[in-house]
This record gives sequence, C-alpha cells and structure tokens, in this order.
Amino acid sequence: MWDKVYTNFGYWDVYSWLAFFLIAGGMIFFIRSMGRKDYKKGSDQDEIFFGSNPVPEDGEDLKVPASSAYWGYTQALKPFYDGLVGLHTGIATDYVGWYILVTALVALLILV
Amino acid sequence: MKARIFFLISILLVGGLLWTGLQAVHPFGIPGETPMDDYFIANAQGEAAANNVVTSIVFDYRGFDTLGEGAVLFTAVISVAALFRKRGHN
Amino acid sequence: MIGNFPYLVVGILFVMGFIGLVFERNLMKIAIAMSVVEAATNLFIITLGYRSGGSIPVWTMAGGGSSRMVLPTPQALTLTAIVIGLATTALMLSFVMMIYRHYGSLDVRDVRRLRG
Amino acid sequence: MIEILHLTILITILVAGFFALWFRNLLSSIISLAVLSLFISLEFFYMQAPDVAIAEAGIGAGLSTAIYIIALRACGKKQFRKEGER
Amino acid sequence: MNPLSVVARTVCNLFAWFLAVFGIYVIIHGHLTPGGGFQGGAVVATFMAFLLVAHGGKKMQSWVKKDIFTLMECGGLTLFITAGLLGMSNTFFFNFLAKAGGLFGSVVPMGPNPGALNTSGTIALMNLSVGLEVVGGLSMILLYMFSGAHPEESFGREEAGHDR
Amino acid sequence: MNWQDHLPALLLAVPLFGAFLAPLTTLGGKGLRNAWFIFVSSVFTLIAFLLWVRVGATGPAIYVMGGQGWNLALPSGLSIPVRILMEVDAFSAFMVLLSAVAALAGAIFSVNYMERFSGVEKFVALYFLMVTGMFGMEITGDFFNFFVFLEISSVASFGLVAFWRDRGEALEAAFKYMLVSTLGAMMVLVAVAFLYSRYNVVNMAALGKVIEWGMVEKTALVLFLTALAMKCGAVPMHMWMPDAYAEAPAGVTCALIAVSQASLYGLFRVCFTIYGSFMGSPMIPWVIIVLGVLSMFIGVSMAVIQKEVGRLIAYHSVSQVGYMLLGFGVGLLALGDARAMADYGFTALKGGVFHIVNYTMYKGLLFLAAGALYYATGSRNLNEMGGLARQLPKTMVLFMIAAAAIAGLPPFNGFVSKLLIYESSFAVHPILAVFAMVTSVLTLASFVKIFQTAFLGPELKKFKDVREVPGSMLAGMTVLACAILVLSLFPTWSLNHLVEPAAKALVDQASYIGAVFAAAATGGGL
Repeated sequence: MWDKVYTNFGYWDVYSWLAFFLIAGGMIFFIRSMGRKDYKKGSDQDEIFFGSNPVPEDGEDLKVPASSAYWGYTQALKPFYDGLVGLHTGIATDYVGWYILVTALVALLILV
Repeated sequence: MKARIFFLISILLVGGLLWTGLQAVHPFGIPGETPMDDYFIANAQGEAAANNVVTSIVFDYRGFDTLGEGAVLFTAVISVAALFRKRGHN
Repeated sequence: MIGNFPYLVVGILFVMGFIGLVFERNLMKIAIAMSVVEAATNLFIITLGYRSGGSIPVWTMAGGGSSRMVLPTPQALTLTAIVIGLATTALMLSFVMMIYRHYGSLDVRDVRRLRG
Repeated sequence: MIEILHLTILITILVAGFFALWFRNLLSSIISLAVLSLFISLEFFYMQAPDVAIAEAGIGAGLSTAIYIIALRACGKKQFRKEGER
Repeated sequence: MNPLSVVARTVCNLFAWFLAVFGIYVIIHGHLTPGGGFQGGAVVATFMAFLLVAHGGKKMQSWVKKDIFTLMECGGLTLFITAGLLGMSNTFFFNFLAKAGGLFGSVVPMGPNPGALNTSGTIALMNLSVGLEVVGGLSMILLYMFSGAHPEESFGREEAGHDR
Repeated sequence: MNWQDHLPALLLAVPLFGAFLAPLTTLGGKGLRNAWFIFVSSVFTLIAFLLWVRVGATGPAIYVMGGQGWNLALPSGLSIPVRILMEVDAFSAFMVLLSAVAALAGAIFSVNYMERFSGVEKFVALYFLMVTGMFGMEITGDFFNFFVFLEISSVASFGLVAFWRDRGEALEAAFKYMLVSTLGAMMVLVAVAFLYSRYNVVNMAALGKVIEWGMVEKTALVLFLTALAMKCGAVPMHMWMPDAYAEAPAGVTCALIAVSQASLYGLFRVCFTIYGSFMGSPMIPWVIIVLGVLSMFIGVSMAVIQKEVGRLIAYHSVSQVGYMLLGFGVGLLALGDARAMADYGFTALKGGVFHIVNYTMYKGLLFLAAGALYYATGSRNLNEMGGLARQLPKTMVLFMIAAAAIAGLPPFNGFVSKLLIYESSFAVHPILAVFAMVTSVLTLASFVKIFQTAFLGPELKKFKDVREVPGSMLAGMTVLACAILVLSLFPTWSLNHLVEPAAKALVDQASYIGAVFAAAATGGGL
C-alpha cells in the first residue's frame, strides 16, 4: 500500500511529495513567523499600494476580465486561432459533415 | 464552401465503403450457414410455446431487448412531456 | 434477375440520406433525411434475413418445412429498430418545434448561438 | 412477373426517397416520406416479414406522418433567412 | 387545428373504431399471427390520431386526460418488468408460464398448426403489457405535440432565469 | 442458487424500476420524489459495488437473460449463445463502479440544484433511464443489446440536455447532439447488421471467437470506430460536446461524462475483445493515437480562449478524452507483441484506465462546481465574475482540488495517470509525449484563468449578497472530492486493486471469450 508506482522508466511516490509539501509549508510558516509583529488593522499599513497611482474606489475597476487573460498568447498565435475558431461554425449540418469526413478518412486508411 | 466539397467527396467515399461492405456480404436471398436462426425456427414452439417465431424471439429469447425498446419509447415520451411541460407545475 | 439490387437500393438510400443530412438547410428537412437513413437501415437488416423462396416465420401460416422459413432474427431486430426510430423522430421534431419558437427560424444557419 | 413487381417496389422506394429530399414544399416532402414508408412496408411484406410490415405501415406511414404534420403546423411560414435559397 | 366537417368526422369515427378493434385483435393474437404488442399498439395509437385530427385537440382532451395515458404507460412497463422479475427463480425474463398448464400454459404441437390462444406463457402477457405501454406512450406523444403546437394554450409567457 | 448471481440483472432492473415509477411519485409530493431519487441512486451504487467485489473475487460473471439457469449460455448441440448475455469482467465492473459513483454524486447534487425547475419528476425518470443505458452498455455481452442501451442513454441525455427548455441555447445544443448521435447510433446498428450477416451471431464473445479479417469486418470496424469515437468526443467530431456539456444542468453533465466513458468502453471492447489479436494492421492503433493527439491539442487550445465556465471545462473534456485514446491506442499497438506489451504497452493501458477513473471524478467535480457557481451568481460569463472566494469558500476549496487534479499538480491523482501515459507514449514516439505535456501545461494555464477571474480579485458589488450553495450540492461535490483524495493519497492501492485487474481483463481476450463457453460447459444444455 505504501509502495511506489513504477512505470518501467521511473516511479511515482506521493508520500515524498507530501513530505516535500509539509517541509515547504513548515519553512514558510517559519519565515512568516520571523516577520514584524506590529501590523495594525485600520492604520496606514492597511492602505493599498497601487504603484503610486490613485487607488480606484470600486473593485470593478481593478478587475482584469477573463477575455484579457493570455492576451499575448492569443495574439501571437492569431492565425492558428482564427483557423480553429473558424472551424467551429456551430452549424448543425457541419457536425454531421465532419463525422462523415472522418468516417471516410478512416475507411480510406483501413480499407486501402 | 471548400469544406462542403470535401463533405460531398467524403459522402461518396462512405457510400463506397458501404457498397464494398455490401458486396462482401452474402448474395441477396442466399444466406450462408444460419445456426442461430435455425435454432429459433426449430425450437420456438417447443421452448416458448408460441407459433409466431418472431414474437417468440422478441419476447422470449431476446426479451431484454424489448424491455430496452419499451424504455426508449418511455424515454422519448418523458422527454417530449418535459419539453412541453406546463410552467410552475412541480 | 434481381441479383443484388436490394443492396444497391439500400446503399443509394444511405447516400441520399447523408446528402440530405449534410446539405439541407431546413431543420425539418434534416429530420426527414434522418428518417430516410433510418428506413435504409431497417431495409438493410430485413434484406439480410431474406431467403429466396422462404415462407413467413409463423407456424400458423407456414406451408413447408423449417429450413424454408426466412430468418426470423433480423425481423425481431428491425421491429426494435423501428420503434426506436419513431421515438427519436418524435423527439427530434419536438426539438424542431421548440427551436422554431425560440429562434423564429428553421434555417440551420440561424440556429448557431453556440459556436467558437 | 413477381420479380418485375419487386423491381417496381424497389424503384418506387428510390424515387420516393429522392422526392422526399428534393421537394421544397415541406408537406410534399412529408407525403413522399409516407410513400417511402408505405413501399418499404410492401417490400417487407414481399420479403416474408409481415410482422415488420405491419409495424412499418402503422408507425412509419401512419404515426410518424401524423407527427411530422403536427410539427409542420407548429412552425410558421417564415422558415428561411432568405427566400429561394435551398 | 380545428375540427373537420361533419361528413369527415363521421367517416373518421367509423374507421377509427374498426382500427381500434383491429389493433386489439393484433395485440391479443400476437403469438399466433403476425403482429404483437408494438404493431397493435401502433394501430390503436393511429385510432387516437384519427380522433385527434377529426375532432381537434380540445375536445379530445375533454374526453380523456393525459394522466390516464401516463398510467397506462407506466403501468404497462411495470407489468412488463414484473413479468420479467417473476421468473427470477430461474433468471430474469425466464418464461415461467409456458407449458405450465395454467394461464397461457398449453403445449403447442410441433410443425404447422392452427394454434390456440391459450399458449406461449409470458409472451402473451408481455404482448398485452407492451400493447398497453405503446398505446399510452404514442398517444402521449401525439397529445403533447398537439398541445405544443398551440403554445398560447399551454405555456404562457417566457421567463428569464431558471424556469419557475 | 446464490442471490449474488442475479446482480447483473438487478443492476439494470433497479434504475429501470426507479424510472418507471418516478412519474407516479408526484402523488406523494416533493419529499417523496427526492427520497426516491436518492434511494434508488444509493441502491444502484451499492449493487455496482457488490458486483465489483464479486467480479474481483470470482472472475467474469455471466448472466443469461431468460435461460433456465443464469449460466446456461449455449443451447444443446449449438456452439453459439442464442439468448442475451450479460457478461461482466473486471473492466466492465470497474466502469460500472465509477459510473455509479458519478451518477450518485450528480443525483445528490441535483436535489437542490433542480429546485428552481418545474417537472422534476420527469427529470428523475430521465436521469435513471440514462443511468440504465450507461450500465447496460457497460455490462452487456450482446451487440444488438449494446445498440439498444446506447439509444436509451442517448435519448435520455437529449431530453436532459434540453431540460431547461426556456433557454434557446439548451434546445440548440440538444438538437445538435441528437443529430450526430442518432446518426452514430444508426451506423452502430449497420455495423452490427454487417457482422450478423457474416457470422449469424450477435453475441460479443462468440463473435470474438470466430471473427476473421475480411471486407465485412473492416467495414464494420470503421463504422464502430468512428461512431463510438464520435460519441466520446474525439476531434474533429467533438463539436457537439462543449454545446451539450455546457448547456445541460450541472448534475446531468456529471453523469453525461460517465455516459461518454461508456462509449469509450464500447470502443475498446470492440477493438480489444472482438477484433483483438485478429487485428490485421497497425493502422487502427495509429488512427486512435492520432485522434487522441488531435483531441488533446485542439481541445485544450480551444479551452484557453473560452469565456464561459461551462464551455471552457467542456473543451477540457475533449482534451482529456484524447489522453485516454492515446493511452489505449499505445496499448493496442503493443497488443500482438508480448515484449512491447511488457515493455510499455501495459503501462499505457494502466495509464488509460486510471485516467478514465480520474477523469470521471475530477471532471464531474469541476462541472458540479461550475454549476454551483452558476446557481449562486446566475452568470456563466467569466468576464462578469470576480472575488467569489469570500462568498463561496467551500465551493472554492472543492474547485481547487479538482482543478489541481486535472492540471496534474503533483500530489494529486491526475499526475499519476498522465505520468504513465507520458512515459509509455514516449517509448512509441517522443512527439506524442511532447504533445501530451504541452496539453498539460495549457490545461494548467486555463484553470489558473478560471480560478483567478472567478474566485480571486477584488470583491464585486453585484455579488455582495451571494450565499454559499445549499447543503445537498456541497454533499454531491464532496463525494467526488473524497474519491479524488483517496485516489491521490493511495495511488498504489488504486493501481493494484482498481486499475490493474481492469487493464488485465481488457487485454485478456481469451478469458472473456472463454467465460461464456466455460460456463456453458459446466452447466450443460439449455
């Protein structure tokens, strides 16, 4: 039950990972406990530091919308994604068409 | 538009696939060895006591398929009823 | 004289159904094409079970001996397939009716809010 | 003679299937489908399968035509984005 | 749909009853002649379709409630699965009534014979239950689709959010 | 006769009975209906567990429907079974067990989730029918019966996907799903008819015994392969999958995943058990591998750019199915070759089987968590969400577990199966492993995106009065989370007791076929 999982090339041992996380967590707590203890809620220390810009009042202004995430990635792969999204037309008959296309391809590969 | 030409070609290819398959099954009207069907024909009266061989297969030898078929019909009815259900009825 | 003509009919029905499924634009016509494919499947299974000169597999009406009956299993399978086909047709047409109510159109190019 | 009948039935199946997909008028299409079902039922009867023939005649030619027509009534006239485009 | 004219209604009534009787015959004689629960049930459901077309949906719904069909359907299927479960002393779906003497339990002679109604064991029972189920189910489909074709009668307005 | 011999029949009879009586529970009101829902779900889960235990102890279980005894498969003097057989080997029992757990979790979740819908008794009936179809596909030993159960599960899932019929998108998704799925089922039927015409047999074991490699068999294999691969969502036939998964009610999606796994089961039953070592060419394994790699890569690429929670997770389903196809394809490639099998093939199979259970558990949990988010906030759009960690802390923790598992972060189970697949596919061709790892990275990236935009960030004003979701939804999610934790913390145990018997049964064609004929030999004639 406590063995490793061998894969013929290496092994997987969840318990060493758990031990690693325990040790790492202990170290984090240790380092954290060495910090200053004079934090007070409601004082100047509570203020948000916003890169010396004026801090927005509302959370909405601070939020990054999901469609902006990985902007650079999608921009870099724009041709790829244009083709891929263009493939997903959403037309019901195209779904059938793709199915028949794959059937024909597999038939060609297996029968010929 | 280009995709639809591919679709047309692939439909013809699938037709060809089915046609090659159909060429390879037994010729029309001359099935080869049929042990299972001969068993049904010979034993439907003795085992299931039914004159109609098809009914004896549908309800006795393959009765479970028929239950499944009834379940499909039931499913379709319930689905249609769920689609056209009255609002607020819980 | 007949040869394998029934098989050819089955194959042509399949291809016609596929063409209808892929190239028709009206949802109702797509449902009809699906019915054609179902009919082709049923015809195919029954065609496999025919034995030339065979009699009906019902002893009440049979004339000859047991080996002269047509094969009964495909008939039982087709019976199941027909009822299943009716169930799917009814459900598909209900979907078409409801889609028309929501989208106000039966054109398959209008019914594509989900894409990408 | 009986083979000519058989051939006629099979060819009618093909023709009915073709017209079921060809007609632009949906009602004609549905009637064609009913004819297809009816002739498939005849073909089943020819192939000594009366069980299936009764089922196909009752379900394919009777009930599913009724369901199709009910569904057709539920959908109004304006079904296409552009008139005249298949 | 509106009801048809008087002549059409009368003709439909007449033929509908023939259809119903024929359907019930097909169901009961399922193990002797071509036919059975599905075929007979479909024929009886065509009788329902005849009445529906001839008299319109409103009148039909004043004659029979959908609950009756639900009961027929669920009852038929439950009877079917119970008939299967009763054979559980051997296996699920064992034909425990065949050749046992009592109900549907006569022995059939081998070879071509005219046939007797009291044969075939659970097959006859299952024919009846499937007939019941198919009649109920197909009539339900017809009635629901018919009522769905006239949304203003049964639906009311659309709502946003979850649907209650 | 032992009552445990009847377990395969009971497994199907209980949910069917539950479905047939469900419309009548309206008479007893809401409480009775919910009690019936949970009770029947628990019962079939229990039966599935008992069946799994029994199959593990005594080998493949045979059940003959309608025979005079449960094991009298062959009639006297005939070498083929004529009645419908249920044949449960270790792989089937494994699939049944995990489908039952997923279905139970979905059922518990749905009790509160479906409160906002009308006509819930119909929902209950459809849910049980879908479960029946899924179980039937997994334990049947008969091809036509397989088709019938495929249709039951498909038709029920069409109804369930469209259950919220006031939303046009749900109907559209159901229609698209129905169109391809019905066509696929028809093609399965045509393939069954082809095999029947050649051998006059529809029993799986008997077919596996007599099958040769001819034209008819090739045609049937092509039809089976594409239809079942379409049903489990391989690219480029995956387009119905994000639609249907995202639009179905969340509890249903949890079970729908298990349904698509049942199709995957059918695919591998056909490839391994029916065709098996008779498989003439290495072309079929390569087709499966290529489909798998395409699914992995394209699925995850589409997932990264999605804006809706449900669609994003559904595109991940496509990519995860690709992992399984890759693992099984590598295993199939090594099937005829004993040395390759010992070297990497069996590892790949173990990885694939382990990935099935992992995937069903964490993907079910993810969809349930997405449903909980939707239930709480009323929005599916990630652009509108933010800062929900304060209002939904429990949901967040459960979501985090599932997201970490699917992304393959180390202590969780997702990594184990992925590791097995990486290392074995690396032995076939390094590029496969590269694709798998890129997929894993992109998976992590997209889940970071969901987590960051939905749960983290500043609190939004419009979500001020959002409450934690009700108890039954949390309970349903907790079931799956516990399963994930068990699989993660005891990988050796789960590999040895859960995965390895299933993988062995999949490879062992002779014992599947032999079980039918051996049972007949001991039992005698009909």
